[in-house]
Amino acid sequence: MSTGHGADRRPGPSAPPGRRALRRFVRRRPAVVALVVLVLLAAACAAAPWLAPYPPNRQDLLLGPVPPNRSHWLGTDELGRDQLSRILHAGRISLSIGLAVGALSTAVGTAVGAVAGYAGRRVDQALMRVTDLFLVLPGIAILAIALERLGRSPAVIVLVLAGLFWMYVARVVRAEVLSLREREFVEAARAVGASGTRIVVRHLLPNVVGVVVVNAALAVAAAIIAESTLSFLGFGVQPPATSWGVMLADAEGYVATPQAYLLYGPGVAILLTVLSVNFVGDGLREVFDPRTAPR
Amino acid sequence: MRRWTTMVTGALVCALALGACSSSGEGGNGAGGPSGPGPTRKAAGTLVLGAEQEPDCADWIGSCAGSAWGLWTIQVHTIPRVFDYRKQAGVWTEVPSPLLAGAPEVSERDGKQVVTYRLNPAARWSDGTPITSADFRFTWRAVVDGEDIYDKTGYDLIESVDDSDPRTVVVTFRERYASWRGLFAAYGVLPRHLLEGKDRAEEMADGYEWSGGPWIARWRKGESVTLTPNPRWWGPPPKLAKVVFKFLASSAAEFKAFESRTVKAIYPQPQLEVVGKVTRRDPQARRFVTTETGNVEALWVNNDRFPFDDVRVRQAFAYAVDREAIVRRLFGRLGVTEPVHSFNPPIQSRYAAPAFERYRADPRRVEELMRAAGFRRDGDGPWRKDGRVAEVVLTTTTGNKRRELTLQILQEQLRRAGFRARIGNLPPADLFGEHLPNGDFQVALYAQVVTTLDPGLCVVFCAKNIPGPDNDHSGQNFTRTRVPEADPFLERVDVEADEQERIAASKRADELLAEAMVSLPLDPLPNIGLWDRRIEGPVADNPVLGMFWNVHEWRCRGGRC
Amino acid sequence: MNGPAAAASPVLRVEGLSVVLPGPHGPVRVLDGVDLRLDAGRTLGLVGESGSGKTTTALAVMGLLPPSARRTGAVTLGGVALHTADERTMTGVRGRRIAMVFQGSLGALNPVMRVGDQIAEAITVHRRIGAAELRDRVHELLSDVGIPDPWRRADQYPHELSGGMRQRVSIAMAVANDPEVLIADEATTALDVTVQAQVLDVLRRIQERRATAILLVTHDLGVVAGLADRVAVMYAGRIVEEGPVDALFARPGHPYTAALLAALVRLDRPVPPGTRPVAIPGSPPRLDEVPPGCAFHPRCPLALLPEPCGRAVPEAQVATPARRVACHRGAEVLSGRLDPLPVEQRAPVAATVVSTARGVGPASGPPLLEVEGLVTVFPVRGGWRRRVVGRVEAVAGVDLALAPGEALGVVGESGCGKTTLARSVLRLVEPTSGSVRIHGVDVLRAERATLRRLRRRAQIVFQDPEASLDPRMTVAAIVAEPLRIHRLWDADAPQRVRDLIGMVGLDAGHLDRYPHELSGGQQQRVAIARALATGPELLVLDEPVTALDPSVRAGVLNLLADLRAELGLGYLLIAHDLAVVARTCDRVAVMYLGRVVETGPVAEVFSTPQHPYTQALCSAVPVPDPAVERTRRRILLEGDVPSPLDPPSGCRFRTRCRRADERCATEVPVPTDRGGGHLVACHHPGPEAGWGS
Amino acid sequence: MLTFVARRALAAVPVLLVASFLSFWFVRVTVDPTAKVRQSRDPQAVARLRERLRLDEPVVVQYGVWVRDALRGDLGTSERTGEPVSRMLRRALWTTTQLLLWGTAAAALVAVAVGVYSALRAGGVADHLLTTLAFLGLAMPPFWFGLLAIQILAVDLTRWLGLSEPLFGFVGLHSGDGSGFTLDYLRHLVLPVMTLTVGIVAEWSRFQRASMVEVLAAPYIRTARAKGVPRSRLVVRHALRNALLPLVTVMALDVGLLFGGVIVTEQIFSIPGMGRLFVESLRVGDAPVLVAWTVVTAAFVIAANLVADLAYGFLDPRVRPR
Repeated sequence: MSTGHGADRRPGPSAPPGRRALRRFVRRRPAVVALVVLVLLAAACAAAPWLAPYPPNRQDLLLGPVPPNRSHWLGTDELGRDQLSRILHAGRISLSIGLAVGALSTAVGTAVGAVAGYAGRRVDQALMRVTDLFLVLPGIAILAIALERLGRSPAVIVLVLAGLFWMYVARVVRAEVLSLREREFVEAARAVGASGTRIVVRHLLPNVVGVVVVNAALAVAAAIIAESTLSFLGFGVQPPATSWGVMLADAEGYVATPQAYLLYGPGVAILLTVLSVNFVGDGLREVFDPRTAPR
Repeated sequence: MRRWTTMVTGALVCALALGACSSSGEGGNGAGGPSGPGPTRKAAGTLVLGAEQEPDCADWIGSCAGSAWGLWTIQVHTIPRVFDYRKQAGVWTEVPSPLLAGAPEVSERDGKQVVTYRLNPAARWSDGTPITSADFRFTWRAVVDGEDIYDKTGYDLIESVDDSDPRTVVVTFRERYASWRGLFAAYGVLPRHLLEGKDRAEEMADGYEWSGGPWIARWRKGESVTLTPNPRWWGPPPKLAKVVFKFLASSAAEFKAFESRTVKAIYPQPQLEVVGKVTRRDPQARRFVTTETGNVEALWVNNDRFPFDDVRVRQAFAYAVDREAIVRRLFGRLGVTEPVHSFNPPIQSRYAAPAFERYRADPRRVEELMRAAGFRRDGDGPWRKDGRVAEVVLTTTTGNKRRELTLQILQEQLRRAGFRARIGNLPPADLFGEHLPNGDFQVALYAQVVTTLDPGLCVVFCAKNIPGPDNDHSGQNFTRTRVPEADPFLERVDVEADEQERIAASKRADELLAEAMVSLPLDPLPNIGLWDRRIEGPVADNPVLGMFWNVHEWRCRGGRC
Repeated sequence: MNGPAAAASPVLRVEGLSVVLPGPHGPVRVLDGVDLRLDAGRTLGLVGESGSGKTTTALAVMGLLPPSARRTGAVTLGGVALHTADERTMTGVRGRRIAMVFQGSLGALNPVMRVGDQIAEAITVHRRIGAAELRDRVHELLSDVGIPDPWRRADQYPHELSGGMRQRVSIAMAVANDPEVLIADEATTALDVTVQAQVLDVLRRIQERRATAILLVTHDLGVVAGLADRVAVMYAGRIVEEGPVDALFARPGHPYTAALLAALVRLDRPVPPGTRPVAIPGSPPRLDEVPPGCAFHPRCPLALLPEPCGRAVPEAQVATPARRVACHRGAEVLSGRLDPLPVEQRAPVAATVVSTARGVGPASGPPLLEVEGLVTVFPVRGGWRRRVVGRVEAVAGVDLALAPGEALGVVGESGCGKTTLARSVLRLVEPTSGSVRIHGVDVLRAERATLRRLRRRAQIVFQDPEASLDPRMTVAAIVAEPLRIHRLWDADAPQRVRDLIGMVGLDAGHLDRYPHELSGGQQQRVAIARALATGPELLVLDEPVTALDPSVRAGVLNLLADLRAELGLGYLLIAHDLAVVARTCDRVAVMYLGRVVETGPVAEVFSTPQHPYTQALCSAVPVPDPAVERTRRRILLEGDVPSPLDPPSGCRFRTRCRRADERCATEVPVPTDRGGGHLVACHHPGPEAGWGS
Repeated sequence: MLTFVARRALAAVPVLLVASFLSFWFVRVTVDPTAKVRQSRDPQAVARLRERLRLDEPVVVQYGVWVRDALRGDLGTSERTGEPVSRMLRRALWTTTQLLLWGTAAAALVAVAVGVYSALRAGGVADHLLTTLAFLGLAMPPFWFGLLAIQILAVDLTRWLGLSEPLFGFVGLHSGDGSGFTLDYLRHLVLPVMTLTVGIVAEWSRFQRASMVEVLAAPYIRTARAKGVPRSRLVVRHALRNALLPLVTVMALDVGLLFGGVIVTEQIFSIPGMGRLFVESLRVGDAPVLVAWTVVTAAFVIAANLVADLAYGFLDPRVRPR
């Protein structure tokens, strides 16, 4: 055939989209730095039982609050508990809440969004009405009522936070699916005889992975902030468990006192985590954004 | 019997409103004599003060009775009462207020107790109408006939109030009543001519414009209460043109507001970080810290629930807790180092025996008592009996950081002593509205706040006051305390007129309650006041009427605040 | 510059223009030593495929390159050096002395400004003018570009205008200050042929009236033929050939130009049976991967390798006084010693995949596809509850028949319903009424299982190859998917996938690729392979080459022709480009507003169209012969296609038809046979006087 | 246009009904409306309340009664203060509306300015700096920001400058018992508005930047440049208006989120608005207020979305109703 093979423009082995995305992500310096910070932070918290210099709840009432020193790098609190150890342990809860909320809200949101986007008018309208409804309800208030009334366990926090975040993912995924659905490869699959399930699972979902991942990252960040805000309002996890938000809320009154050092640790931990997650999310967004994707 | 209820109600409302409950002390400094217009000086300057909470409403005998901040910001300044509270010879005592022309007389007529109040002829409402015995009578009927009255105790024992002489009030009781001093004091006297035939609760709930005190109060919901001098006030006129109480929503803001002098004085809850701030050096600030309060913060133990249904376990619990360490940690920097040892608060100290002094941390005693009670323990593990673990759920109100920290200390101390301790905090409404009345708790940490000098613990420790069908589930003995030996003494305190007998009965009751370790008193919850040094006048604590009760005698140096 | 010693003075002169843009892998030279010369009042056609650098050239002249671009070389406008001018000066020059019209997409006009204001702005930014005078001027300009009712139109927003209308507004804006030079960058690309003809006509009139010099940038050689005086052809950032339009069309000097010209179809002459378009192998290079030496050498049939074509960049050679060719063998070609057209080579199609090979051409017997009275109605939603507020009859009663092995083309302008027809036939959209039978099996009433079986026998290829391939699947997975869906995946299947890939002219090396790693032509071949996987008898081809570069189209069309011959496939080919249908199909159906107005053998319909619409359509297609194009009479249609929401009564074409009378308004014309299966649905059929050659 | 507004408003009614039912139901199952009364020593009080609220009947019936009363303007009586809930809400809503209006206005102004500036300097030092600030703003727990702002801008600044009154107020919206629109009021607005909007300023400025960058690359901008429109006019007349369109939608969606911020802000700054009303009511389990609060808030958010829809229609001729 005359026009046979086009010139092969890239002689190297071709990379699957995932690897390609990774390669492009790696080119974004701030995102990579943020990812490293995040991984280190998470690892430190995960390894808290081995890494922390003291048990997180060991009290030393005689010692009381002392500023950072050689044996307590971040000082101790009113009960003489080592701040560093507590921050590491609290991170386990904060990060778990963040990750769980991210995962849960993303899962629900993706499922709802994908179904709404693909199933068509009636289902779509019904699901979107529900989504709108959740968007209209005063989130933090519902959350506070729930925590106040259902108990303040991390599980309830996660459930309710996820219940308040999934709509954003659902909307984005729906919009993405709606636009993908109009793409001809979906029509091609239908023309070939593919079932609805196959189209959703094999064609639509793999293509919304990008926005889903980005939104999951943002949900994690938002959840950590929301958890700290709830703690400030007095709806944090129950002692002796603690989270960064609870620690920060506990230290709230120490601004401009000799114990102000109590504020820095958890505050910086939250700031650093959320900042990193946002940077990573931003990096991912640009990696997955079709507009910035060179052919 | 009645004061306690008032107090308990006060405690509830107070705790409900998030707070440690303080109520005030130290009339000290020989503040204001009873009456007589002094040399009139032109009132000048506006003083802005910080109020930590906003009262829910201003219906002082109804749904908002006992609201501490309501009392401190509005009630004391506008409602005439028969007694003021002063420290005399080191003891807090009632003294006749400017409403009276002299001390009331107690007598007996036909075997009935009669109290006669002679009114100050100058006493009048802000509209010029004199305050008369009819107002007393009206107040009595309002309490007794009212629908949503929180506490009718005492008033329901009054047989009649004779208002035939406008200047003389003759109150006749059906039976003997030792705590008569609280009548027309905590509730004060209401203006008949303004309220009769109207819905009192409705008229007063959102504030009122009349006054029988030195100030007229204007309440702007959510923002402030403004006091302006009552032109008809018959006592020494206020020295300030205006006093504003700003409502502060958070204690962090409260201190910053004082630090920046947005407000010139605060009366904060003794939170932990407060301690640090109070003890900081600020040359422009003056302060007091007093343990002579009407407060008792305690670990209230449910005597009905395993494992504390056994007196030995309760005692072991008391020996497991290092109260001194807790108090030192919490309040040490304020100079408070000793726990309280009675359920009678410091202002009623003459009725109190230091009965709980015996309970000092002692692992050996814990061991002995627990084993005696049939508990066993493997190494560092928890105590067990018949397969059941000695588990304790510690409860306090959510949102109070100091109490939450206290529970964390306790948790650690109990763990070491072999009790498995969990923290399960509850919103105030749930704790006081549901869990305590239903006995659905094990150990609760909260404060009882007393706003009278009369003792009386029967309401919270007498067996007959355990909530149940007999008292329409309205009893206040939440701890389900049953110490039959103590009940007669507790009851006697409520009715005994003879002071010495009363003191003896009260102390005996204390001993018996401590022996049974019905609950464990912890600390007196010190009262703290901070004010700018430019404020001149008798600024001090008053454990009954609060720090601001005599603000009409305050002024600012150079007229500028 | 080695240009000819022309008498006219150049109004715009571009010398040695190079542009370097930053790219992800380092700087990319997108323009390399471009020389151009535009004489006053004349038209220069700048022709090239996507990515050849023609638009960059236009932007570089205007000084509108992104700030990150580095530009070298000289641009002189009427004696003023633009390449050294600062932004302030350029702002004063742009729109006043040199103006530009862009591709007429909706986005080219500010969506939130009234068009009148946008035109007015073009004037007010350059001079002070009274309000009344300004208004008059705007209306005058709108009338000049042929917009009826300018007073009303000036107050409308861009989205309220049709594409042709918007392009006229753009032109009005550009000529508002009577510039010396007007650059028209793909100004007619997105438009239908009939509208394109109108807009080109406007440009022609403007030039006549104002003596504006026009730089006509386009990928379509046909457009250039009628309008340009000179033509420059670009390839990979360089000018490869330049010369007077007649000479260049008559005798191209560069193999690339020659191939482009050869790929064009002239509707005014019947396509000789058995001829194939000449296909250039491969596809245009990406600018960051331009081959060394002559950029065209990998695709060039004349390339001398390795020397000199693979090594040395050919200099522009002045062949005749007016012509330049940048080719190592240009002189040989121009002198006629060398034929620039490549020799046809064809690999045999692996026919083993489809078991039954059938004969070529229409066969007798039961029809493969029968469409009767097909109607597809779309609800139009609007209002706050997205309620149905109207209905569009996209397909309004269409009858078609297709014999096995036959190729039927459906042509028509955008919005005529041809794509809906294609999808309705395969029930990708749900038709409203009528019937579709494939081999006698009713598609529209088929159960799910029957439909699945039908989908093995009838397949579709879409317009946009990139969009029609799942970006997250490899080529192998894409081609294999139909086999998996239809449970045909067995031990032989991998081999079958390889065969299919070979059949469409790709090799096994492509199997592991992802779609984005392939060129457009390769992607479309993958899509064809997928369509062939289940061994269908009917292929619906929906604009199969529209999205491809002109030099790539021929290859795909040839492939389709070959496959039909080898496999005996029936084609239902949808196209707006009459040439594609003329090349590929046996019969053609012309659609207008959801109805078929004329159908018959391709040669007959295109050479002697009977329906006025078909005549206008054919007339609007530019003839790639400058001599003919300049002189021939065009049938220009008035106005735009009416809204399909509210189609005209009777004959739907009557509102634009010069033959229309009362009967046309009341009576729907019935197709009548004009002989030889040539059906025309018109009350006044017949050839147009003066049409044809 | 008027019918369009009316229709949109009408369309919001079912959403509001369902939202209010959900709120009602949620508060009913979580908050015991008799909690406070149960502390009273009057055993009949609980029974009376149960009867009045029809607590023994299905939630739907209770809701029906509530809606009926609500339509008459009776949202019940607060368990805490005994005041009519409608009066409390009106007072609080007015205060909060001030905060929200000022907050939205200030945030929009700052965000648009920052976003446009960043977009015009995309990739430059200033852009990077502003981006970093935006990220910090997004990562900052808002209460934390508010407390620091008070400490630094009110307390410390006052001391350093030796002022007798803080430069910026942080207790309520007026000092003393002042009122009205005064300089004092503005000084009190600064810090709460900053705290309330730190997150959305960051978010909106990022959004505005992205939208502006996209618009600047749009073909019609090139068209405008080609006709010689100077840069300043290009940015203001052509780019900005188009770039603002998507922001309007985002802003409307965020008003709902702002209500969360109001809770924190009002708590920190002792502002007697909806946020504090909520916190106080929740602490004592004041069910009537909580029910009405969630419903009113939902209505507010719906109204905000409606306004945004209308604004969008007004700004964008493409979706303008005819």
